[in-house]
Amino acid sequence: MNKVFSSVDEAVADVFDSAVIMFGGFAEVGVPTHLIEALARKGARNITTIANECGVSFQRKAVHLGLLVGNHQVKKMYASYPVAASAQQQSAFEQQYRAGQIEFELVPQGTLAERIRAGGAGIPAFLTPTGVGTVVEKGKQKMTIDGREYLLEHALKADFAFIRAYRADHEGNLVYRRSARNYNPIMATAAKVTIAEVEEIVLTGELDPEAVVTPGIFVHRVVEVKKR
Amino acid sequence: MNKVFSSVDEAVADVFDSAVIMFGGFAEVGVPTHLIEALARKGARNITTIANECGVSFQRKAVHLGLLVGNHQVKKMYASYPVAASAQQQSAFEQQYRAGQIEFELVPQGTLAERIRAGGAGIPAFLTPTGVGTVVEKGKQKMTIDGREYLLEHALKADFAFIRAYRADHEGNLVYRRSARNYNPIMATAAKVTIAEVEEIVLTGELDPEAVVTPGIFVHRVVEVKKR
Amino acid sequence: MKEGLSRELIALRIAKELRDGYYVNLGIGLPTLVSNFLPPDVHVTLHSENGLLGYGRQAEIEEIDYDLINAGGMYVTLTPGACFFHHADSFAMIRGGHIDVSVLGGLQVSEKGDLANWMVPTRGVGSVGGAMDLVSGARRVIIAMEHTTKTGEPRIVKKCSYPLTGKEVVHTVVTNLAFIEVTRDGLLLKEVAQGVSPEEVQSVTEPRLLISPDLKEIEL
Amino acid sequence: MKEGLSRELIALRIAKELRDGYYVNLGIGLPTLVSNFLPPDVHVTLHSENGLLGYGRQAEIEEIDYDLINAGGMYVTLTPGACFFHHADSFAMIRGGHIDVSVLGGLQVSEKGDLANWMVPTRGVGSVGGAMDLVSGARRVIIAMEHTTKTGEPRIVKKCSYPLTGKEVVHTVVTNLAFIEVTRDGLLLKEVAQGVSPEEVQSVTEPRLLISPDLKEIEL
Repeated sequence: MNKVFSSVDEAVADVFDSAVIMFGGFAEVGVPTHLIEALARKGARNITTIANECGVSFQRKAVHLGLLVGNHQVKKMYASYPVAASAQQQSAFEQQYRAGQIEFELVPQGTLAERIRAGGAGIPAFLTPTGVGTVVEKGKQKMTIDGREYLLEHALKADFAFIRAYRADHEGNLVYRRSARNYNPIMATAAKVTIAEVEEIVLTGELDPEAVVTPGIFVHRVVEVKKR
Repeated sequence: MNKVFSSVDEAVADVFDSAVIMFGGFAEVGVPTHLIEALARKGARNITTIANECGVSFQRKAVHLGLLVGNHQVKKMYASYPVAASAQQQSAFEQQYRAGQIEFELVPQGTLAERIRAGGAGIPAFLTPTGVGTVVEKGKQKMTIDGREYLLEHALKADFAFIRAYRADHEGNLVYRRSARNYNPIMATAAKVTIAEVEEIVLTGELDPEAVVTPGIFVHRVVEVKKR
Repeated sequence: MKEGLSRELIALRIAKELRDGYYVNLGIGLPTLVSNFLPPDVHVTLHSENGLLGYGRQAEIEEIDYDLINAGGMYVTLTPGACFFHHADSFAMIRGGHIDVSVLGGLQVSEKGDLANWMVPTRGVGSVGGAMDLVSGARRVIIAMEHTTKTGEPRIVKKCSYPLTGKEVVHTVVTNLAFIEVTRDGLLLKEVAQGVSPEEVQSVTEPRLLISPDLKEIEL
Repeated sequence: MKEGLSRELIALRIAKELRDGYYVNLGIGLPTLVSNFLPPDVHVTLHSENGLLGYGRQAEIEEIDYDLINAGGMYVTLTPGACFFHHADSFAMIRGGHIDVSVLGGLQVSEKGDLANWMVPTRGVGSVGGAMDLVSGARRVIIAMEHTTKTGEPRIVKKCSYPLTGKEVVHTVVTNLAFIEVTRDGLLLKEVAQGVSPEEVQSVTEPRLLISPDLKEIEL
């Protein structure tokens, strides 16, 4: 049972057209940039993405998920933060969304995180107060408990999770650095195949058992990438 | 804002009659024994307990929750593992249960853990496949999603959580040892007042921020007890 | 119309609402400034949606750790006792009622306490981020905003025309002109900026304001 | 009735079902023995409900750590790569379908794959522990039990008379007499213990067994 892959290209080689993929990261931190670039090179199409954002552009150059959107590899996106606050510079996503070329579902950030956790935890749906009385409740079942209204939100699962961590051992146990943890540990639990790019692969036994954040049971492939 | 208490008796002094209390621990490990003994000394009555077990007896001597049951301080118990496998030596709980002196709700272990987590996470209810078609489904709403049946299970919350940890800092951040973690971190999140007995209180800043298991936001009182 | 308080002074007024031991989430923009004005004897712990409790001031260039940002994307420092957790645990804190105060910016607040703060309808797409979770989960929601739009339209309205962030979720609004509590009976004007009269506040506020019998000037 | 396999040999047969890389949960009693019989080239990681992945053999007296038990209450050792997590995360692994195989003891198994294993009705109270979660969450559920009760009554029945642990959850039953798969069409007898005929197995089994065309002796 070998989880260590020698390149990101090898690690994403079996990603298929129409796959549903989760991408860790929040803003610029904890994003699996090498895996995203590998997927851009590989070129699978009609991807559905589940991530906090929809990709950004810097000086008109798309990066991260923006790379996949710019390549027209993406069919649908789930996100809590699809566009930058300023409407000045439009991302590839915003352009395609306005042109009706890409589907989008807005998910409040906490609901997004909880739907992903639920997907990994075998909870098909849960109730949350978030979004009651807003556009988010559209089409969703409502239930009242102790006089308060809640939305029934459904689990999110994926074919692949692309995540980034700090260190992995050969069993796939992971630790993260600082706020680069964010969505990565929960996405690791919610995909059929979880692929982690990490800064360093260490020998099994070198990670402190008390401090492992993602148990190896959730991780199927690890690949070492150079520190950004 | 001082969270450090000088004695377990002081830490439980305001526990009131009819309080709902969560107790960490699994079998003999990670049990807040000093807090339980303090509550036995204090003597609040009509307590509802939420814990994995209902207390045990060794050589006819009740310990842990058994102490409170033996004192007739307990009105109702939630547990997944109420009695030992062998029916030979009856616990205080089993005697009182047979005599109709104590209420009991059987909760499957994973459902118990998830109901506690939900209580702490502001999720009033969730769906689970566990218990469908068994006595556990009695009185519960069922929902079918993608052709599979699920039970709607409701969050559990408490007035107090009595937990045990290894080390605390002055902010109430906690770390645990080995399998003594068990229910303690989730119970910490689900109570109005969380009281942690710990083996050592260290200065704030001494715990590794990457390895804190229970953030201090969930912990209201910490008290150092001697290592068992 | 009078200018009233600067952004810094709005932040200063809000800082006075924070008590020793509070866990607080500060939104992007003006709310972020609140942390600069805490009295020295008040120890407040800052929560950030991206899985961080106990962050401190913005990092100087030489202190920057590229893995350490707050939810506003700013490189920050840590305070002693800080810790990290994943996104689901972070929003469990929020949704579970563990955050004492959430300070957010606003586009509109209604007289019932509805909040709109995530999308200008003309754009057609907006980023809600964690705002909907914060308003439904935090124990107290304080909105920091300018009293009117740039063109002088009231932001405190009978009914929000912008898409809502939450319904009946706001407890307090602090603007450049006034400190207002949302009560069961309506909006209660409790404090006005120096040199601003209640009538002047009412003139740029759509719903009828209740005037507190203890109305006073905002103390800074 | 013939005795068939010992408890150890039942465990040995089950061990052959485990593949390299599997994550496995072993119940109390006979299932615990399975870990003693893994081939050396098969690396299996053991999960314990109380928040532990990667435990090893039982601890010798001098190795005991009083904070380190498995869900059966045994003091255990750790293997390299072990880690700890809390109870909700532990059952997220189970319920979320991350455990490849759960091996549990049984009191009764029905022809539809219903399992009863947590309560003898005469006692009136029983400890379900994590069994209901394991049977509804693990990818494959293998039941290890004696083929009959001490008084010779079948444990493999048309309909369980004991309170259920789960409905239609069992994939495989391994007893002292037989290896049986629960299929859509009914119970499929695939292997029999040495010296035991299919007719003998049927005679102590309440529902009608389908006999595999590839029926063979249990290899040990």
